Amino acid sequence: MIGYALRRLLYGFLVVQGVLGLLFVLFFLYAEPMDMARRAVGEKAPPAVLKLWIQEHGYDRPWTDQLRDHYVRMLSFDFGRSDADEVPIARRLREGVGPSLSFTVPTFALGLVLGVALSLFVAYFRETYIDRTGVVIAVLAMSVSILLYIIGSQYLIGKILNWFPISGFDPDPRVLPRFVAMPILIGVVAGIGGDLRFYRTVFVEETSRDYVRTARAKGCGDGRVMAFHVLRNALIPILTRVVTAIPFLFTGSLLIESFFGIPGLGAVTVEAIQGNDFSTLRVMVFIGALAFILFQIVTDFTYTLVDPRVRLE
Amino acid sequence: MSAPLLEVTDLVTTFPADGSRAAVVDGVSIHLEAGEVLALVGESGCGKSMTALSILRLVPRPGRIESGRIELAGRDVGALSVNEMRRVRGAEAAMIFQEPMTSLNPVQAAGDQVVEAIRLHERVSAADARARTVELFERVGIPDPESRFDAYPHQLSGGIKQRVMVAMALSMSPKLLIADEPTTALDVTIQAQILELLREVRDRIGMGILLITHDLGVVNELADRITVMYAGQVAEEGTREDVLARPRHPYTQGLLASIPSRARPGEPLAEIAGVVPSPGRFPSGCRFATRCFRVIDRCRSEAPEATRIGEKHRAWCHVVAAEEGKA
Amino acid sequence: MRVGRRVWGAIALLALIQIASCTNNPYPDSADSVKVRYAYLPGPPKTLDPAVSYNYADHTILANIYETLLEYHYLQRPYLLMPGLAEAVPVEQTLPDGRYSYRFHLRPGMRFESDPCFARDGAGTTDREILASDVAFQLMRIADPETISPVVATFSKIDGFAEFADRLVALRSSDPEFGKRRIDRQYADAEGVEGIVVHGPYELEVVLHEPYPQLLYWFAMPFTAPVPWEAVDYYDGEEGRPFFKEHPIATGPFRLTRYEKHNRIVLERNPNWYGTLHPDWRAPGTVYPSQGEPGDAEAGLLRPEYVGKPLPFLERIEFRMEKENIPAFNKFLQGYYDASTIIQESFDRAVQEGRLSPAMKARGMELEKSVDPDIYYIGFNMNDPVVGARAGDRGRKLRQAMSLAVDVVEFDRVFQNGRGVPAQSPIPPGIFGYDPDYVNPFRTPDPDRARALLAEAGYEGGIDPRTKRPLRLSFDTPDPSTRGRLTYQFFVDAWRRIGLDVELNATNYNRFQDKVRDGAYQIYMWGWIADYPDPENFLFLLWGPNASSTNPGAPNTSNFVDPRFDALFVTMKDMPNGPERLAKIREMRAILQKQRPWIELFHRENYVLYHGWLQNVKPAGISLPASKYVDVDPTLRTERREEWNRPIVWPAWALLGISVLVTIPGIVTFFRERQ
Amino acid sequence: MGGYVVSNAVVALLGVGAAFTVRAVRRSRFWSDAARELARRRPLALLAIAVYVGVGLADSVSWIDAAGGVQGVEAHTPRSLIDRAFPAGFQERSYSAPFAEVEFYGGAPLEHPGAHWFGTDILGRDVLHLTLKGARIALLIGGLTSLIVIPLALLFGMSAGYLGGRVDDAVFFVISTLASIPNLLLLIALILALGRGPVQVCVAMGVTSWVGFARIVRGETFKLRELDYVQAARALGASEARIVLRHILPNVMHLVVITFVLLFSGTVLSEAILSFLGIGIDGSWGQMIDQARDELARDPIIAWNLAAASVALFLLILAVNRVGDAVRDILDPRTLVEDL
Repeated sequence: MIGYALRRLLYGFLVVQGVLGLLFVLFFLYAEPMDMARRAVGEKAPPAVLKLWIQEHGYDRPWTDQLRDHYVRMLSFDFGRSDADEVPIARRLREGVGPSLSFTVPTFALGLVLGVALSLFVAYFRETYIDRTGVVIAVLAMSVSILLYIIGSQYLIGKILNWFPISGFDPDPRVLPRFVAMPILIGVVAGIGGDLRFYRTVFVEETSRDYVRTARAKGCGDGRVMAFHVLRNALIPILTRVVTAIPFLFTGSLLIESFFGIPGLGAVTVEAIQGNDFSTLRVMVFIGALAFILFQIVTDFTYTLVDPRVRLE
Repeated sequence: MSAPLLEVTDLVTTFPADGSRAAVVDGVSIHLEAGEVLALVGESGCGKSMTALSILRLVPRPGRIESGRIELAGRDVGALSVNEMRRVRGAEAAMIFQEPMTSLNPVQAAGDQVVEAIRLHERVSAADARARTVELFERVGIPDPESRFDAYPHQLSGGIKQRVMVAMALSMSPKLLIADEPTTALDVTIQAQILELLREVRDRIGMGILLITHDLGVVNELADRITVMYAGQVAEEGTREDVLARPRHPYTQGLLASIPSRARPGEPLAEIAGVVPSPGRFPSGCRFATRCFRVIDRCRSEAPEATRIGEKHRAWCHVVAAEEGKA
Repeated sequence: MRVGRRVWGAIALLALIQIASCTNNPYPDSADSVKVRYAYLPGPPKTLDPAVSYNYADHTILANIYETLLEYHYLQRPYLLMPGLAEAVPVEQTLPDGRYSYRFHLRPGMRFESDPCFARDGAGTTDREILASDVAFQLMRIADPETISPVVATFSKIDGFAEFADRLVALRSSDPEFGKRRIDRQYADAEGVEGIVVHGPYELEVVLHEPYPQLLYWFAMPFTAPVPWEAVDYYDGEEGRPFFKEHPIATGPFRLTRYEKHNRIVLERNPNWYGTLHPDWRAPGTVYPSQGEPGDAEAGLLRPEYVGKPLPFLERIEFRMEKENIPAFNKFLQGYYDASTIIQESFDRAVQEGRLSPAMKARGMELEKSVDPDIYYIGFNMNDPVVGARAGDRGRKLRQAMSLAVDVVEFDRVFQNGRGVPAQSPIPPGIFGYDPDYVNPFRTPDPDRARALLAEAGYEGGIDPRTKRPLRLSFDTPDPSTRGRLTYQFFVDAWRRIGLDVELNATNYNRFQDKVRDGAYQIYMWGWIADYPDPENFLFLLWGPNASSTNPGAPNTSNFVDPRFDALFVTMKDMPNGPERLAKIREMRAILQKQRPWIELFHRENYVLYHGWLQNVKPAGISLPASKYVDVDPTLRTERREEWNRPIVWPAWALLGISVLVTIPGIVTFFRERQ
Repeated sequence: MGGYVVSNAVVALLGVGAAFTVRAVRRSRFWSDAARELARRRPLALLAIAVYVGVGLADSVSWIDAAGGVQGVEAHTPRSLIDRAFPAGFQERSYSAPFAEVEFYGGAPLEHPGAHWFGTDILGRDVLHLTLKGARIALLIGGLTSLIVIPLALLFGMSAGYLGGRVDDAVFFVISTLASIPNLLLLIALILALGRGPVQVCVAMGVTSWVGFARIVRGETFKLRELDYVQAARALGASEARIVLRHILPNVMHLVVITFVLLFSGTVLSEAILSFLGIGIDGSWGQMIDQARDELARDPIIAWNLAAASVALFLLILAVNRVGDAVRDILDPRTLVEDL
């Protein structure tokens, strides 16, 4: 077991190297230091000032030095400061991760519980009205662009029903639910379609297995058969889908955060890309890659917990 | 004579087929006493498994029990509510299946699956349930039951798994045990041990066993009475000797003739021509008419009634009726 | 199905809690009695360092925190300078050696906001008096290359400004330790700037080697506000301390008390403001003006309960971030923002034929119109062989034809609902040199004359004789957003109608600037907002020496070089406003009219919609510490919010009805199918 | 200039390809049964897709002429069949409601009163015309992106799954690296490197989304390789390439079809978000939606722009998803559970 973990960690380390290298190439493929300086200092700054900025940030050094420095700093977790506004990136992440998690985690949890429960319900009633209607509603929910969900909900719930503020954010727990209610609703509705169809297929497959008949023959109620026996056997595909979504909880959602005014990390990557802010971008990508690798290993380990037949050789 | 352990009269179970519903089990009646083994015999697809499943109301969707009365120890199963039926399964009547490899929950320890069967019906502490399970494992002949308790299905052999199924079935000492092809998937040596186990269950515990099989060898070993089914209906029933020694229904005779051990060396194996008609497209009259070597006109137009041949021996065949002079 | 029931129960419970506590008021602790102003910003301020900040959004905050030596009169138009921290508006003196000097006298006894940076080396007090040396320090900060201030070029007109910067760089590079010493000592060791002389604690003299009367306007902008060296030195972002650019030290009516840059910024009344410390002075910037522009009285801007009263009226200003303008405008309509620039889409709901719509009037809203001192134009690259000067008369006629094809009134009607003044020349209304009666013949649309001119230029029906196909031109724009593309498509369609095939390539801002720098463009579109109210700040965009092809980054993007125009510009730029200066401007205008380097489009008209509970609102194009003049009636606001936010509930019942209809058959199947 | 010639050629190519596939399907019983079953289950969805494809193809065939009284630049620009279905100069001054006689703002009479079934947008362009032209872009985005993703994923996935060992590690390395780069960065970098046209955007979207499918193919190939019939083929001396092509590829085809459907709706939907970021494709429904989203804030609301584009997008995605569902049930044997 430990050998496997070490091998995967080493492997992950290699991938992170690859990611940082590819990121370096891609970024400097489309942005030159002059653009970055102009973005940071301001459009009207004279060329001399821009050159000074480039020197200070070391983007005038030969690319080999820059690449080495890029690797060293990232691997020593020295995130440094953003090119755009010199704010320490670690502080920006700390400030932004809370608001992002405040709506992505509930959306993820609610979406998971609702998705699994509804799929079990629909899979149990396979080929009946419940099944057919459930799948049609799922496909309907999937086919709508999230932009329309946002506009529609702000119009209907924010403006006509006036139940929740149209946008805004306040970390105070007494008030927070009011601000994150709509983003969560949208997140769940937009995601439930895809989840329902995926989980339903997995559960339908499992309900046809013989052990389900044994369980019912020994007196298990339908609820227990579905929620315990079938669900436990379907955990591997579910886990694969669920665990790969976890890293994205931290980066929040660009659209929801910009329309609902949530000061999370949703826009950080996009703003870094459009604002030619290389130092922030490489931190976001570095953390993203690390999370991706770690969670992949976590997924493998959860397989062993969930299914005795799986051994990590 | 007290009421029989199991009384099934005119059971009809249907499945959707090309638009309408076809009767996979079409008016089957059987009965079983405590301490007796009734073998339900027939080619695969004749509805014997569906009959068994109907008794425990386990017919998978989109199948449905259309009509007929099922009495288990004097209780009308059809009238039970969902919850009452749930309490009957495992406690009053239990069932074991053909494929031990897949019938156990792969992600649950073998012992836990039996403990669950106990705790579904009785409030008992985990420790007591565990002790009873280990004791059950011993009774069904599982070597080193303590360590086998925590083993997962994929770590056990086919034979052991079938014994776990039997242990699970016996956990609440039900009155009726339905064994659906219990030995088919096992190799011969293990088969004998499982049959021996079932014989013990009948003799020492006095349970009634409904044995579903297409293997006439197993029937010969264990069955007290035999009911032969064809295309969803009962063709002939009687004691083991009646049916094996003095078969009267052409289908039963054809069936017995095709047992390899009865073939004379050098000659081709006997077989019944044609194929079992699929549900929904049954011919009118006697369903065996298209393949029967003693078919007469009446067979093609009129469904045969039961003709009593012996005290427990009956056959549904116009030719037999004629022979018995009761045409 | 036990699982289903438990899950449904949990969800219903959660929904109930939300519904019960639901109100759509985004402000939890909106204590109704306190005079708070609620406003929003399109995004987080880039920087609050007065030496660096150069955009309108940041200035709405900065102008209230940093007091300047001079400031604009709140109501007078055209804009009038009046004394702020300085006792009087200086007059330009010519020194014996021919240099030009301005002397400022600060009012004694004014203090900075109290802040821990003052008490650092045990000085005991947590604030300090504002001295002339603080103004000098700020000017030197602009010169200091490390500040990277965007206005270095403007202030290089001060004697010794650039030399000071060179000395500083030399000292820093020669001795790495030098850079770590106290900032004011670094400036002192670099012997300061020759043209910035501090005569005693309250007197400052600024000496220039060339005439630049517009310098005074810069002393009404945060660039030149006094800044304590202690703060710049202490707030360096180390050991968890914020940067100076995130921790301003207030000299103005408000101070920054909460700075969550991406979510919420709060300004509160500054107890150390000179208007509060010395109400007896009744300095012009500390009391509500008693007279203004004709029409201000009728507009309710000179109400007796405010005229002459001490400022500021507000206790607190709350800024929120609103990236998207629809949610912002809707929250304004719900009463959760006191004022809103009308987003173009909701315009017709708010304004019809330039006046407030009855529905809005009934809600007690007010509309304040003002023309911004800006110009939006389509420019030709005069170096281009087809559209530029090198194409001689053919090029000029082509430019004139394209100018005649563009109907700005129609553009205004479609994209800005008639909100914007069609421009006849680069100079906007409210700036000296603007002539309301001047009608530029090439700016009144005339497609037929345009086609005629095209024929004269050799492009009969728009066909390029060389390729036998419509003349293909490229139109570069900086804004790739879908909204932007629509506006540019309008002009492309206009030129298509006279036969020209103009290809639109919208790229992001950087690519656009690279193209401008490399001269790889034919037609472009841009705008310019006035730094200060003077015609020079507009005509310099077409001044030959400013051509961007000769010196990169210079503002004359059209590379328009006309000797006659340049000569007129040089003489006009330093003349005082008078008939002579007007005559020179008219001559320059005639040249532009004929040569057509630009197609002048419009001067934006700024409509600010605000609620009845917000008093004394007068929008100003240029940055102005307006918040100290504004007042709020909190009780009226709370009433209105209640009234306007009563939920309309029928859609909820309709949705509930539909979902019940869908689930009933489900429930039936549920009971029928259970085994 | 050559753009429209290429587009005509592609349409011809597609025609030939379609004929060839129909013949191939008719020949193989498995695929013709599947096709007949699909037609039985989802007639409506298939019809909808056929309409979209028809409109898309019609919009791709264009040539230059002055027919229909077109003058000025119009006469020199290629116009497609769809363009020709609308009269020349079919443009108003600005907004007008569907079937309106007068302009939406100001009430001035329209040049073509009552002729605009879906109304006109801010520039007075006919919304029905724009929506129809959007079909071609949507099909292009979905189709072209999938054409890039599927071969790439098959190549990498199958080679990794089948050969295993170092190849598997190498492919897995590429997959993990690409997967952890934010695909928006890849997109913007590729678009800025390749330029902004629709084909470039599709290439960029394709390169960033083949990773998921490659992983599925790898898993499936890994499983197939162990199955008995593959061992048997190897035992009979079949060459590795032959095994992969004859035995593994056909068994992965059902995955290919299912993923094509999921990928199609995914990419078309994500284009709307790209338009929000300003790097979408001109004339796409995503762009129409992004342009129109401010119009909801007006009073009275201008909804026909948003409605037309979003309904068109919604119906296509719904049809594709419905067909996808049916295809998966028909082709994927595991879910075809018959129990008696």
